[in-house]
Amino acid sequence: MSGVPLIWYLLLSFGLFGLGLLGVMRRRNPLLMLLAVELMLNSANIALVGFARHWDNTDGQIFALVVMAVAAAEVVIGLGLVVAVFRQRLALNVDEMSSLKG
Amino acid sequence: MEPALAWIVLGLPLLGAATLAAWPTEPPRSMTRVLGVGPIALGFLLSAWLYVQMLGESSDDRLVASRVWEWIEIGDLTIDVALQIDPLSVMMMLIITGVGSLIFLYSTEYMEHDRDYRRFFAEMGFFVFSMLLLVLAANFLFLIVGWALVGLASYLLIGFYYEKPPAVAAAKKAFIINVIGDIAMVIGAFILIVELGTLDYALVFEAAPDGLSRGAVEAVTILLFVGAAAKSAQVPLHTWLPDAMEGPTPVSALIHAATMVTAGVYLVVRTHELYELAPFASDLVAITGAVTLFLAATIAMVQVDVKRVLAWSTVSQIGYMIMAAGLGAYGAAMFHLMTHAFFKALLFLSIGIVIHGLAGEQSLDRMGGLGRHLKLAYVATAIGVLAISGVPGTSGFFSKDEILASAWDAGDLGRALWVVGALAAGITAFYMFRLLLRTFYGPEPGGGYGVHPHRSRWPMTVPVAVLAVLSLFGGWIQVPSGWSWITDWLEPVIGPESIPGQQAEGVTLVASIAVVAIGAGVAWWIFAADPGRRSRLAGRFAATRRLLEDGYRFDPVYQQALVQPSRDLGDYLYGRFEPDFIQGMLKGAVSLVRGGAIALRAAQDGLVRTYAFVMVAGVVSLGALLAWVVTR
Amino acid sequence: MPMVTAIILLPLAAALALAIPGTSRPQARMTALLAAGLTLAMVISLTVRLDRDAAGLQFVDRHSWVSEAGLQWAVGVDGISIWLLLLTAGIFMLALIATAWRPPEREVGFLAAMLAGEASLLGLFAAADLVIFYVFWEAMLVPFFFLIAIWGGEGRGPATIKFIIYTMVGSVPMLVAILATAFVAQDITGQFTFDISELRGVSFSEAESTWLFAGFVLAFAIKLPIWPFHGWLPDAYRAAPLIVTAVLAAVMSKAGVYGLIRVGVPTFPDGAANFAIVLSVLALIGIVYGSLMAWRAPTMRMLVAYSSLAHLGFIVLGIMAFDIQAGQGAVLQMVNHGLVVAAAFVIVGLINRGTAGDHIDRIGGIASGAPRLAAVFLIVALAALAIPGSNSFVGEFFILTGVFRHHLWLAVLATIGILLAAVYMLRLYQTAMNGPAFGANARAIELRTLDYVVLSPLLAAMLAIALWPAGIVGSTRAPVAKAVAPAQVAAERPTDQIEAPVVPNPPPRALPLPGDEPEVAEVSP
Amino acid sequence: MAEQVVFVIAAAGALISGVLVVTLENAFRATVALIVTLVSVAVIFLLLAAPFVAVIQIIVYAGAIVVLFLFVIAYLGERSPPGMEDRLAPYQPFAWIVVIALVGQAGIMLANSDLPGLRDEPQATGDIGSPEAVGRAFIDDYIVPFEATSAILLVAAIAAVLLAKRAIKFEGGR
Repeated sequence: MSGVPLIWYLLLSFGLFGLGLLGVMRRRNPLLMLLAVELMLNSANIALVGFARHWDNTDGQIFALVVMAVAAAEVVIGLGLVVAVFRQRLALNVDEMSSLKG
Repeated sequence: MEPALAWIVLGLPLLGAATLAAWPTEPPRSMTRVLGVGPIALGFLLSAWLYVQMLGESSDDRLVASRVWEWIEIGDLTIDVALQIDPLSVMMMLIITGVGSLIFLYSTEYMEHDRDYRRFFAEMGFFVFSMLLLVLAANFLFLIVGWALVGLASYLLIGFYYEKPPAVAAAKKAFIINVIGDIAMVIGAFILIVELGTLDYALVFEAAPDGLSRGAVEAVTILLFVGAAAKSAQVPLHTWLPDAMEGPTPVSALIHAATMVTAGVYLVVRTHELYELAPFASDLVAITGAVTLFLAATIAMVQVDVKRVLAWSTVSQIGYMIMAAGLGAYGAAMFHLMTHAFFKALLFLSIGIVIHGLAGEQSLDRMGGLGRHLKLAYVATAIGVLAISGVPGTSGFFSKDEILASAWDAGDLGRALWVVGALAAGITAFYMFRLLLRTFYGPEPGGGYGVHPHRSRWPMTVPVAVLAVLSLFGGWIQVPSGWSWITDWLEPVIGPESIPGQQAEGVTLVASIAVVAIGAGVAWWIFAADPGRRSRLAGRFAATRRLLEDGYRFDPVYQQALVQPSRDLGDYLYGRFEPDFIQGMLKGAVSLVRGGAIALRAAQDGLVRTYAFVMVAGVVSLGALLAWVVTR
Repeated sequence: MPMVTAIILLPLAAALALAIPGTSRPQARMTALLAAGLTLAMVISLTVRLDRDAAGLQFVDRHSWVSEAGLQWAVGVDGISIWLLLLTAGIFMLALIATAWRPPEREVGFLAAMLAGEASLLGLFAAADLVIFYVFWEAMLVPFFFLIAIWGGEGRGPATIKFIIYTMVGSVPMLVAILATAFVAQDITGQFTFDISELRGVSFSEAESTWLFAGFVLAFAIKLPIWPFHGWLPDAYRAAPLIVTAVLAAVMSKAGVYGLIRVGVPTFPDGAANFAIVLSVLALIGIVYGSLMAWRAPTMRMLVAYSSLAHLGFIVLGIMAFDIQAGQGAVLQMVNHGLVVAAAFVIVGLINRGTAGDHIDRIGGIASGAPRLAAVFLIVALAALAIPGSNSFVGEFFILTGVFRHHLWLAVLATIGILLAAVYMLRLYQTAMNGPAFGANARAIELRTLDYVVLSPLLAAMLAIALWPAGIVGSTRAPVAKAVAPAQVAAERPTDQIEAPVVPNPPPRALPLPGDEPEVAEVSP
Repeated sequence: MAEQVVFVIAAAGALISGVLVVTLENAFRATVALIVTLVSVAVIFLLLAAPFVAVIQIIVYAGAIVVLFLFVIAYLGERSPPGMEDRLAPYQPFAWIVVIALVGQAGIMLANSDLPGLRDEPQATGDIGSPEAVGRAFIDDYIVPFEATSAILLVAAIAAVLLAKRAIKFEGGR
């Protein structure tokens, strides 16, 4: 039985992360930006779990689980905001949400 | 000898003035009179008593410094509140309180019609206090204090009619020029403190010969003389005195003729120990005096305002005293100071009777033939004119001749100044007789007098009479080749003084009688012999006349060269520099920050995606930087 | 009883008490007057009990707070600061009386802010520790911010902002300098402290001394202000309520000069010596500039404000001369200027009572309708122009004596300021008081009972100083000598002018004591 | 060998569906693509000896979170992105550049890394992924983060309620 070296998992993780990043930067719909963020979180989880196996240790998995919980919280809040914005009859476009403009 | 007497004399006028000033309402006039004249008259009596006491002392015991409390001790300098009681200060006390009492008495009547009766006597009392402080001070600091306070009193009294803008302007001018003098004296005091560490007369005079370098002593004496020139209206700081005639006539008599303006002479005599160490400064003093006496005499020839004629003649006469002091003839200077106090006070008071009688008229053009109406004023003025012109036998004759004789004996410079002085004596006779003739002789002005010139009551006539007697005979206390009581009396202060030689006395006697006769004769020829001649001559010297009437145009030059540029600078600073530079500096800083903020605001476009991009770009850059640093 | 602490905390406590909502106006008035009066009484009792010959701080209250960080509560007074405390307590007392008599709107808050201002100024003048000094330095801004921003006149908003931010710009470098001083001193002496008396004498290198002094001096220069850092002054003085302007000019302007003589010059002698000429020249420019500005200023307030700039220039000149006479004169002049400028602003306020505006040229001839005011005004004007015989003359005379000793031309040029002072004060007095009467209701201006209550203590103090300046000057000799001695050494002055011993810390070369010889004798080869 | 095959398939699935998540214009389809990614990642977790995490990944992520997304999408309706021109469209290449640069940097770092065992066959591991192991780790070592996470979830729940409530109020309800 031949396993897959850690480096491949890490490369996969980087690839997914890059995709997520690109998504955040390209998307104007906040919903889709959140999806891209999920992508990045998953990529981080891959790296965490990968290192957990590498060091024969549960810690990384614990981190991954915490990340998932936080991701759940984040999605709840994010979607709540999206709904709230929608109810204000605003366009779902992050470019419109620029009251912080200096 | 009782030093407390001097303190009482000093304190009395202040007490009187303070009581008058603090009285809650305008006090009854009788009370004002008592509180005004009383302290000065009492002061005169006490001064006389002090004088008598001092006569009983040996000449070594006549120098007393009376200290009351330590005023300040700062660093290693100690200054006391102390009085210097010696023959010089006693002589000044006698002149101030003596002439002062007479003028105060005169004022009770002269100012009768004035609203601010109380204020007049309060301010006059304050003046007498300040003047006494000036002459009694035992150190330079209190000399300067007295010096400035008499200037203040002079300011208040010149501006007595404060509703009149010319009076206000004249007061301001007098004050500012006197401040220039004060500043010079203060700087002189700095040199003394720095070099000698003391301001006490006694200690300074003791230490000066060894402690002061030649340059320092010349500087100190010149600076002190600047103060003296400002106070005594010597060229080029003389321009305030003619304007000062805006004050009431008794003020002109007391402050701007008899006492305050002669303080410069007192100062030079008081500090003669320093001047003797400073030949250059002494020469400067003498030359300044001579220049002043000549210029002022020429200006006085053409003035139309009676009081201005007298003012210029005062400047001129003080020029004589200053010249004498500069030449080292301190006794002669003090002698002339005294006789001048008599006859100039007399002239002002008798002319004051004329002005009072004409309800304030001061122009010679509106006078003439008054001899018929105001006999006493006429006689008194005539005596004053004789005295100031130096007609033999009068007081001015003795004192002025002594100055000229001393000048004759004082080397080449003295001879040159003698010529100037003698010439000016002739001019003096001319303009004083002009004043006399145009006021009391000749036809009355066209239209006659609106108000009938009224006689005066005893408070005005008695002082005039007393002063007339003093002007006539006051000179006999010091007679050439006879006796010299003034110089002898002052000897403890000024040291033994050489008496002018026979030749000097003789030459001066002849010359002065000649120039006085010529001057008086010319005046008679122009103003009395033929009434039309005056106007014919006036046309011929129009340009000269105008120059003289303008007093050689010192005022416009000062205005153009000093006052206006400073004012323009001030306006520029206030109007341009402050808003543009000082506030502009602030505005610049603010707009720098604001501009930076505006520039940076472009980065805050509010687009989340831009922020994300910038963040990632930052991470990339940092990663690159780290990689570069690690691999380097 | 810790008197100095009590003096600082009493007005503060009163201010806090007034801040309780629901305080009624009479209560507030009573509290404020009582607190200020008690404070004044305590300061007077300290003044009486002060040892006039001692150089160091007396009545010191010292309590360690966070000893690891060198923080402590340390206050005390000496022959210099006692007079500033007295001035502060006295001026604030008069200001509160005037406030209580003619109350502004929202009077309770005004009184509270005034008391807080008094507490912070008292604290500043009594501080014996750099941190305490800095805290009060900044705390001072808070009440004055409210006093100008809430009770001010036209243009108060921008004026307040300018005042506060400008002052902060100066004080932030000071905070840095305070911290740097403590750390650098720790490197030298091995002891971490902010105590002013312990930092005095630390042997900073010349570069350190210069930079640290520069950090402090900017704050002082802005607070004073020294030309050209006076940009905030005209606006603040114009916008503040008159009582506040009087307090600003009379008391707060002393904070900067006090900082110079308490902290700047004694602690950083080398730096002070390097900056002496620069600061003196700036002060000189300030004298002439302020005088010219005062001469041409259109309003009475501006005239007095700019004259203040000129007078403060003299004080700076006196301190930076590093001369005992000049220093003593400068301390005396701090008090004099406080008295005179307060009285001048009171008089401006009285005149404003009967005039439409503040313009000098639009009024005249008040003297005929208000002779008593004219008399008092004349006295104040004369004191302001330092006529010989007045209290200000004593101060300026000895300041310039000391300056003359070292920088002849500075002193001679500074006398231009004396001349111009006569010019502008006479302009103010004569245009307002003399000439034909117009533009003013003289009856409304004439002095009333309250005006006497406020003015007569000021005039009495001026007279007392004029007659017996030794009363103040006598106690300043030892502290001033101690304060300027290090700078005198740094400026290489002749030793006969230096009165106080200068003890460098650490000593230049510590000699081994007997018994301290190395235990192992060197083995000779 | 089988493991490698599974890895390649799962990795390819994750990457391809990831690309779809990022590129699909339709939000519904993008979310479905995300499900594929999540399942692929769960497979990866299985390969990494983390069965418990993989299960949670399916249940929480694919089950709860994605369903939440779908609810919201259904609720908001099929809305095409705003018709207005994307202002930042011209700058898209810069986004690509930085992302490529970042991933490139990471790759270079990996290539230069000398972490022991990075490129080797993975070692056999003990029991690190079972529910028991994970539970022990949570209870023994990570009790504080565990509780903190629960607090975060609680806060998030409250926040969601508040957000929703305000939205209801806005519509005129209670």
